[in-house]
Amino acid sequence: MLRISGGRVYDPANGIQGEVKDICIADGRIVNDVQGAAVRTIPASGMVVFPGGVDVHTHVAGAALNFARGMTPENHRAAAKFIHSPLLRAGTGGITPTTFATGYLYAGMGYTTVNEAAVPILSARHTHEELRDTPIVDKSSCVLMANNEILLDLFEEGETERARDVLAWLIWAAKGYGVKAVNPGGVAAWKWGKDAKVLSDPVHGYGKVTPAIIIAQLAAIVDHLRLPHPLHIHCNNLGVPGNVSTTLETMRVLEGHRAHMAHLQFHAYGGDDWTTLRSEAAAVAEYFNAHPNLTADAGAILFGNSVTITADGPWQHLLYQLTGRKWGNLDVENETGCGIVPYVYKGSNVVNAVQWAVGLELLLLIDDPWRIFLTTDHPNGACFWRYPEVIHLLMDASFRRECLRKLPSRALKRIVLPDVDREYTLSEIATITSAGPARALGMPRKGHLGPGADADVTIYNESPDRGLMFRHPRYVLKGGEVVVEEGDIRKVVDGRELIVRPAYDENIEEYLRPLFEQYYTVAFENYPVEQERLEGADIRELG
Amino acid sequence: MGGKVTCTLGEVKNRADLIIYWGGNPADCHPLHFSRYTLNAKGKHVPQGRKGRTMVLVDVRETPSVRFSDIFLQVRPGKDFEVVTTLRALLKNRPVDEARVAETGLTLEQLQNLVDRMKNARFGVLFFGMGLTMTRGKHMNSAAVLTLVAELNAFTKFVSMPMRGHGNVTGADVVMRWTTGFPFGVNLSRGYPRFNPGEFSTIDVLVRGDNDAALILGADPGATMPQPAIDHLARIPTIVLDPKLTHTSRLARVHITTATTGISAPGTAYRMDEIPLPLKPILKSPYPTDEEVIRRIYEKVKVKPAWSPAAYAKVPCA
Amino acid sequence: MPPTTLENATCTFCGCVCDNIGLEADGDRIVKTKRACGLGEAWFKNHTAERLYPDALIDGKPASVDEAVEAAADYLYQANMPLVYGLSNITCEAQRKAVALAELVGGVVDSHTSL
Amino acid sequence: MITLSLKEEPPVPLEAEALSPDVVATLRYDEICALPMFLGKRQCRVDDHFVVEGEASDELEIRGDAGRVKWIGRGMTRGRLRIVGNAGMHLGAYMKGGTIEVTGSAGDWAGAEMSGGLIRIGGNAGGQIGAAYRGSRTGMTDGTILIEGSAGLEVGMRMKRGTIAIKGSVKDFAGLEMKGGTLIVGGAELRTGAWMTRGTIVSLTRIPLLPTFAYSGTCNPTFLRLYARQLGTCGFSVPCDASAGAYLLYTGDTAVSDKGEILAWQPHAS
Repeated sequence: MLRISGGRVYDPANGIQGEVKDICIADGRIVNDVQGAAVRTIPASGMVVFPGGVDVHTHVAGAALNFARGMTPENHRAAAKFIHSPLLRAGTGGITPTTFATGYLYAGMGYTTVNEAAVPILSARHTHEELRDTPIVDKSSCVLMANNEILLDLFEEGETERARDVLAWLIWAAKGYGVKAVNPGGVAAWKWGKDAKVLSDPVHGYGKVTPAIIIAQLAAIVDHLRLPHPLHIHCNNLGVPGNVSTTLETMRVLEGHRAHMAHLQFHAYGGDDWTTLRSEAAAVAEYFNAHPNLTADAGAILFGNSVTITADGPWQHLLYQLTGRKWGNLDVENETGCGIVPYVYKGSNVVNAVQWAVGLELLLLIDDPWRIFLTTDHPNGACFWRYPEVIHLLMDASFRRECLRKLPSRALKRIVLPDVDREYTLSEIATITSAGPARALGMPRKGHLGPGADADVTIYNESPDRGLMFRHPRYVLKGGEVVVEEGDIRKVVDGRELIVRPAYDENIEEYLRPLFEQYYTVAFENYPVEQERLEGADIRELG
Repeated sequence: MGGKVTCTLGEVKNRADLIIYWGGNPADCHPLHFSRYTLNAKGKHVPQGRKGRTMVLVDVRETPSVRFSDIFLQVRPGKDFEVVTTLRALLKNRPVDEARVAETGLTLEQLQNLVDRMKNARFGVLFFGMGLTMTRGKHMNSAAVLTLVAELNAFTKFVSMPMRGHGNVTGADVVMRWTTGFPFGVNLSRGYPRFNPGEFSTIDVLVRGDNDAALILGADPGATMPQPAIDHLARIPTIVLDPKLTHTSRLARVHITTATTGISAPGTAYRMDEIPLPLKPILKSPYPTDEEVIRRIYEKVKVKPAWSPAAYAKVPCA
Repeated sequence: MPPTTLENATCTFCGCVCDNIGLEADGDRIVKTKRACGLGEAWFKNHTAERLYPDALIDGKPASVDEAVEAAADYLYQANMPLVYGLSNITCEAQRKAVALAELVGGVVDSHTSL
Repeated sequence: MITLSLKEEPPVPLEAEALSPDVVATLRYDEICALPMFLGKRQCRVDDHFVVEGEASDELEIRGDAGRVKWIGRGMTRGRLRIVGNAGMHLGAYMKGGTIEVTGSAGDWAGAEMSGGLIRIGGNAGGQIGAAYRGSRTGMTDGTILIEGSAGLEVGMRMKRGTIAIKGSVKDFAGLEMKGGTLIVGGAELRTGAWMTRGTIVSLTRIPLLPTFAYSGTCNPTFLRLYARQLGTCGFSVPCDASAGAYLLYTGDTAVSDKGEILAWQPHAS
């Protein structure tokens, strides 16, 4: 039992905004009170208490990220070293940290739950193996569906109901949590070297199915199945100048459904080409503010090295041709693909400067912190361990202005950031890093400090230097255990996986089996991830 | 700078109309590759199977795979790198020296024809085997085909894939990448992973005599490695875990018999395209699994005083 | 012992890792394979669950697994630069533990890939 | 001057990046003795393996067969490092300035990713001299490496500037993916200049070439005369007398570029 005593508590989900208040913990959960001699007290007066961070969109495990690790030995050489000790596993940090380092880095920053945002079903077993080796944090994952050819074929034939059962079966086969749509139809077209750029045009190889149909159908199915997390969508035309029209059109298609717009920064550009690219964050924010069915994460970029990893194959080929650097591409039969290109964002580059501003603009112009969350689409825009830099930029307008002064003047004409004075409050930071993403993910025990919540708590020394404050939490508790103290990992616990079992008609297997034998190269029985593999998983059954 | 453009085998089955095998003999070494994944498989977009595909075989000698191919290109031993580099130039319509091309055993015309086929394929795939990766040039031969294939994507859809041998060698790559960041040849002596093929690759380590103990798992270097490497294994304490008494077991100080992977030991193995598959044992072995024995050794070492200083001294360095 | 059967078994002999193999076992041997190639069939049939070898050997003499584990741990612990090599014909679960062990004994870990 | 005499050949590689003039320049005798090194996984002290003499000097001499001692002179910026005997891998890697002289041979990766300074090797050298480490985009970016004997694979891989001169012959892939600078070799095995985009490789004998190099005539370039004069002072002779012969010029690698040059000396028939 444990009492965090005298800290200033920010628990936006429970309407607590900086009150001095004790937080009590028993059996890994938050409780109203604890009594007796066995209670350890963490004196937190003068400190700031947050619910543990929740990352709604990150890439930390699985075939694509592991592919990237193998491609970039030079990055690991330059990365922070994680040295083996009796407590810790060895590893490397940097842009694509090893699994153990990933757990240590997230926990070290006060994050206790992460959502791996792109899992192909065929290699989901691999993702779970890596998540098992990612310590401390709890983990959920989103399953890639918007280019699944069995689903697309059903949409083509108008078989909505069957598609619903197939999708539900697939989520459980992958032991996933949510549904992810990446470049709907575009990756399927990429299998022929094509893309899907217009939402209303049929996808290459199909007669009727358009990206718009895929988006609408998936969103409807996710709502129908009452999945805790809405459709998680990476829009078509990621990163392309002028893509704002596609993004707004996608949002219109989603009217009447819940949806989470992933890494919105990469989808809020105006202009006709790279030389005229400009921010359209204001237009996106205006639409978004008026549509409460949507949530989003920022996908902010920071200057420096990154590796772009996305299921968006065609975009990655373009980026390879633009950069002339390494290119990895991995197409997954019938389901999805992924591309990998190392990239350096430079402050002196006008395009990168605009991208940097767009991420911040979205975070500042979207007025409801419960609907926009802090991410960098790790490792695409920047590494997750750089989140404190973004927090600093959000909380400190004068620091932002200082950074803006370093940008090329041509970039300043294409952004609105210089005119934005908003500064985030601590309560708003707690919302965009924890309470909001937990609510959007539909995780009732995460992102708050009310009784019954998992005792995932982060305690900061308050400092006017917000970057420093958020980089080095004083304590981090995971499930009631003190895992980080004074910047050092003190205890390593196993995080658990959160998975969802939607209801479906068991007979769907009889429909799938013959298709499977025709299109796939693994046995139908060997396709689903075995439940025994996920020891200690938290399975939510949906009726 | 190259990279790697690949896919899972089902993509090949469903789409490939041009299949190139380079430096390998799948008919003998991967007997079901043709029927399950490539040439003879009926795929979603290649419903006619074999008739819808063209197969090119590039190798230094005639093997039983030749009769499966439509086109056989016999390259002189050790000239693969020259051929692939020439193809890269031809792809971009750049000049090459015809006489030096002929030294590869193939004519400029043959190579131009191959480039044209590759460019005009709807979906092409290049599988490369040990005949490419273990002959003169080694990793650069692999780099050459990977780069050629990446560059082909400016013209059409093209992928490549190594024809990995040994059962779960792919799994070893995958596991090492997520645990250490590097696919093989990882040195952990300084407490964190370091990678440098040539320095930390086994043959080099053994031949130079750089290690002073060895634990051999699921391999028999005593049967396959160069003699100086084997001599070194015999000199130092070598420990072998294997379902059988191997050549290496005979020169080892310690041998522990283990259950056979996938037959009497459960777990996971990765296919050559990095798809993980479950291993379901049918027999009950009287021996413990490798996993269990390694765990027991780990636990024995773990209770000994840590050899590593709690924090490594920061070595002063310029 | 009655025969036992297994469908969709996975063959780890070569990199194809075919996972549609039918197996039939009688006692401690696999007696029948379905859909396996010649190499796969030989692989399955040649690996029995019979006790053909001693549990362990130390310096060529039969020993218990406990003794051999102890000896292995001592050698690896004492070494300045141990090498953990192979990893190809073992499960991923064993590979994960092998990497952890290599880390614990401060050595080099490598697979057939480096050949 | 500080001298370190190796007591005996270490049983496994000894990693010794502390052995550089920058580090020892300001250290007292006992501090030098206590500098950390790693024998495999075990941390040890300099005086576990070396007899130390002298202190506080940026002239450092290492005596004995240090062929198993790695990372000597890593990143050094100044001073003089002399090795009387052999040196192990990564000698002078990431070096920025100063001088390294080895009387014997050096292992692989000598001068890898160096950006300045001079390395002289009296015997043979291993592979990857002045090269980029795996995955890095650029090898040496400046400085000079002179080798009296022969060298191994991938010499000058991805080098961008600077000079490597090798009296003897090199193995395959000399100047692999070279981006600039000058590589002079006595001779070479296969695939010299593979995938080079810029830079100059000079061979003092005819060498086999990839099909992707185009013959562009003969020449006696002026810049070589400058090199010849400079290298002559170090005992390296580079022929440049038009009356004695000419260089055959090849450009490539056409698989990636036509801006790289290979010059192969051909004496006039006498």
